[in-house]
Amino acid sequence: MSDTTLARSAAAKPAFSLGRLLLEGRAFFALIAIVAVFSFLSPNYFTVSNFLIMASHVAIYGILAVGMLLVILNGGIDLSVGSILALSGVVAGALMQGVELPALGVILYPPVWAVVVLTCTLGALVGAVNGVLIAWFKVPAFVATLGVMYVARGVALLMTNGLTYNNLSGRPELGNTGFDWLGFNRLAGIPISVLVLSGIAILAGLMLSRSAFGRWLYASGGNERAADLSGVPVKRVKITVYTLSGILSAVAGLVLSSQLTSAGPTAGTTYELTAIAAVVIGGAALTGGRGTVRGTMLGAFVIGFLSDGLVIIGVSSYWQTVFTGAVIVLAVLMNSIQYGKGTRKS
Amino acid sequence: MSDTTLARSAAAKPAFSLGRLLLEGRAFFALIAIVAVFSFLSPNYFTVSNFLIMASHVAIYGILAVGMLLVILNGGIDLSVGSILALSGVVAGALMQGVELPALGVILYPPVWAVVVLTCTLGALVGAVNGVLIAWFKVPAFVATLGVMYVARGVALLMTNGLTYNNLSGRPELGNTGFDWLGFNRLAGIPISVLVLSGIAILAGLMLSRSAFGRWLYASGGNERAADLSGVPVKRVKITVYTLSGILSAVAGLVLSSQLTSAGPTAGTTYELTAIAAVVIGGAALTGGRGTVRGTMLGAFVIGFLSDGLVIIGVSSYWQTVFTGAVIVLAVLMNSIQYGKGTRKS
Amino acid sequence: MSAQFQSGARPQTDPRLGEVVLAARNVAKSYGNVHALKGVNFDIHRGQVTTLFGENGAGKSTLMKILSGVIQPTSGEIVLDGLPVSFGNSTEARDRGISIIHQELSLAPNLSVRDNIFMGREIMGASGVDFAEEERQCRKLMAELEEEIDPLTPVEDLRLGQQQIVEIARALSVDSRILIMDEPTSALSATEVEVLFKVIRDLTSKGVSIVYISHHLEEALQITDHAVVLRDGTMTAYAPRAEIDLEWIVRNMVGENYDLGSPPEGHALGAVALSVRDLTVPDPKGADYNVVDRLSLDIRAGEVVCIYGLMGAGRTELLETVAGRLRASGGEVVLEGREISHLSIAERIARGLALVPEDRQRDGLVQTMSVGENLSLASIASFTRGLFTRRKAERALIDASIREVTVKTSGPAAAIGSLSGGNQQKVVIGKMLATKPRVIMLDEPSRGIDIGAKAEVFKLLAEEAKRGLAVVYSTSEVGECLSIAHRIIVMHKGRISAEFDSTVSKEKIMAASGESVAA
Amino acid sequence: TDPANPYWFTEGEVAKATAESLGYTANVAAHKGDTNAESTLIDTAITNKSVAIILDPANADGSIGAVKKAVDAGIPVFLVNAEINQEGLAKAQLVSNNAQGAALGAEQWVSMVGDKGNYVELFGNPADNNAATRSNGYETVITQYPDLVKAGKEVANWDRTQGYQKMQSLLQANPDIVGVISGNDEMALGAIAALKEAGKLDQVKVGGFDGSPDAVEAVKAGEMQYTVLQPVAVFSAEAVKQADSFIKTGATGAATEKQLFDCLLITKDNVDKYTAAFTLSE
Ligand SMILES: Nc1ncnc2c1ncn2[C@@H]1O[C@H](COP(=O)(O)OP(=O)(O)OP(=O)(O)O)[C@@H](O)[C@H]1O
Ligand SMILES: Nc1ncnc2c1ncn2[C@@H]1O[C@H](COP(=O)(O)OP(=O)(O)OP(=O)(O)O)[C@@H](O)[C@H]1O
Ligand SMILES: [Mg+2]
Ligand SMILES: [Mg+2]
Repeated sequence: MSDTTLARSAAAKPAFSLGRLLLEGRAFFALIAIVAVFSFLSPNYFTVSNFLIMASHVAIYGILAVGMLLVILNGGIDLSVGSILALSGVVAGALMQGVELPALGVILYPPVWAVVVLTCTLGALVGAVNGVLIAWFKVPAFVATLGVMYVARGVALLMTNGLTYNNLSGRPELGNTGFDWLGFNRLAGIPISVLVLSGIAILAGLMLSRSAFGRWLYASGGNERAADLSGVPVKRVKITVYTLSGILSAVAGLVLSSQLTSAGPTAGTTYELTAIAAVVIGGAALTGGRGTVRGTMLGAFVIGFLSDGLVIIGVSSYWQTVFTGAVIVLAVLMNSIQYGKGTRKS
Repeated sequence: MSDTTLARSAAAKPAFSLGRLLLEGRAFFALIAIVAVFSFLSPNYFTVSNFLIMASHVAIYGILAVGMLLVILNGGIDLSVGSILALSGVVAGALMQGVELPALGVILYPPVWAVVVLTCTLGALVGAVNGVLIAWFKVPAFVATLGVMYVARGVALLMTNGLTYNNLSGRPELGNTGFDWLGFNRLAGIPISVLVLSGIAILAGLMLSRSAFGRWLYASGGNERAADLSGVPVKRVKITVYTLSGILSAVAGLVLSSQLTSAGPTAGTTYELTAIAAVVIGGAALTGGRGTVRGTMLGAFVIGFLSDGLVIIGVSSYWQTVFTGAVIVLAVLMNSIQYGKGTRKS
Repeated sequence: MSAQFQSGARPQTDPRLGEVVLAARNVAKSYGNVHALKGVNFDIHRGQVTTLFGENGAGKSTLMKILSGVIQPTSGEIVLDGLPVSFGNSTEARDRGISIIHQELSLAPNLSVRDNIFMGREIMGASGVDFAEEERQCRKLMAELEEEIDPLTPVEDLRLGQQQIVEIARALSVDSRILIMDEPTSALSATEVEVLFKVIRDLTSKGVSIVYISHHLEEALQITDHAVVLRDGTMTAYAPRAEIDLEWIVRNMVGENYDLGSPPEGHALGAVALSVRDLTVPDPKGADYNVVDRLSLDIRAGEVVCIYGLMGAGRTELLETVAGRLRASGGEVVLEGREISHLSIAERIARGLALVPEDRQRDGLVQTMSVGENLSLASIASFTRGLFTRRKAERALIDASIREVTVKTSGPAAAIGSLSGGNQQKVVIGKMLATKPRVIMLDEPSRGIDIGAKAEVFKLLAEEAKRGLAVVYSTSEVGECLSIAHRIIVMHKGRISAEFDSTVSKEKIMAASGESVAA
Repeated sequence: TDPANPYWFTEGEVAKATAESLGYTANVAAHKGDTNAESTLIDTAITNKSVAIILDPANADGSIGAVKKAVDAGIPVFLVNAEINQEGLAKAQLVSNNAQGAALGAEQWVSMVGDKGNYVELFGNPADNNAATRSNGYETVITQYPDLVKAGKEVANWDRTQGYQKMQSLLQANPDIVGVISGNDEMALGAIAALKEAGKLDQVKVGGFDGSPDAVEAVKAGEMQYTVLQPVAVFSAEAVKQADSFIKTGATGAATEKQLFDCLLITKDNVDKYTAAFTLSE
């Protein structure tokens, strides 16, 4: 008896980190391959400035993907992220234009920090609606978030009457400047959006690996009934992940509209697919319970570096579509071929 | 494990047919409600001609949704249906324009039946690629079909250079007329596309309820390992469902381009979401193993009748978006509220 | 003297028996028109082991779920320390010191052993979860259970028995006053059961009260202080340890005596039906040893062969390889004279080779399908004509199966999840028997089924053997080896370590398996 | 078309306002560039027994079927903004003269960028004829200056975010460009955001197309050099008037089916005359 398990556990220990690398290998190798190929094809690709620019593009998808990862770990899916992004951008835009209080006859210009807080609160609320529909009313996640996706988009359109808020820089005399800081500035040469992404990724990583909430999330994604019986507050976990996903979508919306210094109601269309793709390329299973922030980040970078690279080397846009699809499949395929049996579960 | 499914089954026996109605009830009642509301709001809604027109719109989504149902019953998902639809339309368009054989210096004008067969074969091939990636190479369905979605779309764009094939009616002197028959004609007053949908739905329904393949499909969607050990050829089933979904997407592509008498490479964008929504509203579980053709048809009609109704009563397009989302959630929500615990699984 | 009770009557409690800490009073539970419990009184005594016996579907698990707050009774009340209480969920019950080991495993397969044990009760340190402390406690628990399971192994990589150990360890890790064990040993071998019993004795001496459910009657008798028999949702008998024996339990449980049978006789064994030659199977998880090691075995038509072995002996891998689920790295499998190594599972089934898998939840049942659909799943071809299945033929096949393996169900349309554990097991057996196999392999077929059903299953197999069916079954209970098997094979580390005929003693079998003959 | 773009939004609003002032009930719906959605909308218009349809076709080829259907149902169709590749179906096709506008824009662009250097082009949705028409118009003018080299051309689907991201990548590949010419204003505004971010806005000149309010603001601010105003407000109102005239008299009052409306240039000099969305008061 003893020797059977011993052998296994003995082997398990040393191969631990290597095993993880291999599991996330597909995304990692795909990323290396992408960087190598494009660097070879274009002298402009392998430069610090390009990597920073690309990273700032990845930031948007990356932030969404972190939220999506939480939801997917929980065994759900969130189709509404793109819409929440747009809605948040639009609301931030509206707030920057000033809130008219007809009762008092004054126009309020909230300072930027207030705009950020309000917008994130909005994202959290919309996310919580998703969560409540799914956890309490047992609406399948796909349906609930699809519905909210339409509703949020519609509200964004209604709010702006289809138009785009253009001037988000604020005015010094109103004390609400600084909105473009998020998208434009750099700290130590690194775009703020990239720093925001890193911060979020690190926080999410810590949360998943170190906190009780992280354990609950993996547990309820792996076997909800078992988690429930063990006293994990599965409903609360569910509502929380959708809320977090909503907040992160709002953050992405703020970053995007700050980058563009404008906010339109159609921003972020189909970003949910990109975010999901990043999560899945990063090795997470759509059935829940499996996935890491590291993998998701790799997945987001694979997608972002690939699409930017194709633009830089000047591939025609149709071919870009074809290549994107092919690389997505290949990135995941590599894994299946190389580590065959190891991936049964995903 | 036992207590999850229980409450349902206890009731299942005596209330068998009633139980099924209730399970699909959400979609059914939603449909009734939609028809009632719009008939009340517009005198033009509740007319035979309008129902036929609306049904012919539903046909496209409905055909896709049947294919999607098969895939979802198998526990997968097919994001590539919209792209396959576009690719098939474009290929059909190209074939109708004539195939130049440079070697022989002649232009071949295949007759319409040959075009239909070739196009469906193409759909089947693309679908089979999905199936092989998923069944043999163990690429998660979401990733495989996402990749194929991009590739197929890209190929369609490349083939046409972004443009649209216009003249699909064929020319009598070339013997290839009749393409618009599918989309334009009526038999006994019923549009051909509706008949095609009915035919497909009935065949799929029979296949699911009466054939060995149907049983295999439900079994491998419910528990693949158990199905495998019971002698179900799970890989073959998987490849077959994706192939069928590909064929049905091609059929939808043919119907659509025949309705429009033109075929463009950007047709069918985001139709996959609509098809999935129809399936899920119809009571199927995204985890596989549960769902019926009847439910899916109801789901497709709910979506179609709703969106047409909103246009007919002249709701602004922003509100249309909001309503669509709200109704999708409500349709599913009704069920959860009324029949509470029964829906744990989905 | 044993006492017999009318339905709903209260057991007499002898003051000697110790104080009642938790009790059910007139508890009833209905699911629609299924009455799982019909007014049961049940007492748990401080520091003692109360064993609950009953056929499959008698309501044992239901009662335990009610006592531990997992489900709520339709009527009746629960009394804790003399005061009525009601638990909204299992966490509330756990907070009051009641914990339960579920019959069906409830572990998250994606998490490690450590994380599963502390699921929902994480130990918090200064910077988040204190993994080091959790791991330390986890190792201690494993040491207590004498298991070498690394706390960091994902649960999905563990064998079923090991998973059950984790489940036990989790319940032990909560310092509870009342511990309910619903068939904790169904996947354990004798050695591990011994260890568990040691732990239980230790706990009772500390004043912990135990409820124990098992279909291994002899085993349960070793540990019990009180026995309660449940039948069709009512309590039919109660007696303290001194007054019960095997015969008493069986009489009260099934109302008649039982016998696991003897090897079928009076028919000549036929030609070799299944022949395994030098079969070698590498470890499916990639370790560098062979789980089945150049094993050869012949089974003749009409013969019943039992494979005994400890957990990890490689029985499951052997049977799964023969069935076609796993790939062998060497050797051949010959079915009725034809080499079948290259065939798929489906083709092997069509040729008459069927496997009843070990883990019914994972490999046996399709949870989304009804009882009937599960029963007919493996033999669809037999009622398909042309393109379509024939309803009548299917219905006949299902009805026959339900009768043959005596599944207790409200009907073929019932959801599979509504059956009691043992009845689910019978469905899996019935499904494979319905394929009319020439050779049937059953991996631990008696797991979780009651003594009556076990006898019926063995009787059925014996009868089929008389008609020429070759039967191979594996078991971890020595007693079952000595029932209908003509031949007993003992496996150890992937090889056959001994072969006996049906006259061998239990001790010899256990010795050959590498098991200490302690009990 | 997509009402989330100010251009199409104005188109719909103006038509609606004109129709209502003429005493009709108007129903505005969007097909978002999807020919199937367009065909569905036509069907509902037929169901609603509309007296006339003003359509901005989704696709030069793809929309023919839909128009045919409406015409077969006896409803006159008036096309605005984009053409279909078949004459004799619609009662009128009122479009802005994209070729003229493109030439106008390109000339202005060259005069501001100078006659040598690298530049990039942002291209609209390839399924839309106007994308190609404008691009060809630019090409014709700019190729007359051999020292102006097109360093890149990217499809940004009329979209601001895509314009922004594509521009950033293009800047990486071609850090030395002097100008950007864009198929519409939204993409140009995205490009401007990217240039601002890179701190290159003062050395790179950007030209747009459409004359949207946002672009006009940008012209005012000196960030965009010019935009080509499409007289969308004019021709949508005109289309409704012709429809009205057709309903009442059986004739549109216009000489030909295809009617081209010339585009106007908005630069810093005349930007003050831009009084309402897409309207340049003379
Ligand atoms: N020689 C060996 N050394 C180490 N580990 C072994 C060895 N042989 C087998 N094992 C382990 O034991 C497992 C075999 O378990 P298996 O389930 O086949 O045994 P079994 O006899 O069917 O036991 P049971 O059914 O009672 O759990 C393998 O997965 C492997 O991890
Ligand atoms: N959720 C449920 N819905 C319907 N019937 C149920 C449900 N749970 C249990 N039952 C029924 O209640 C009865 C008692 O089941 P229970 O699981 O308590 O049996 P058990 O005594 O534990 O049997 P076993 O020994 O097989 O585990 C069975 O007839 C079962 O079918
Ligand atoms: Mg039980
Ligand atoms: Mg085993």
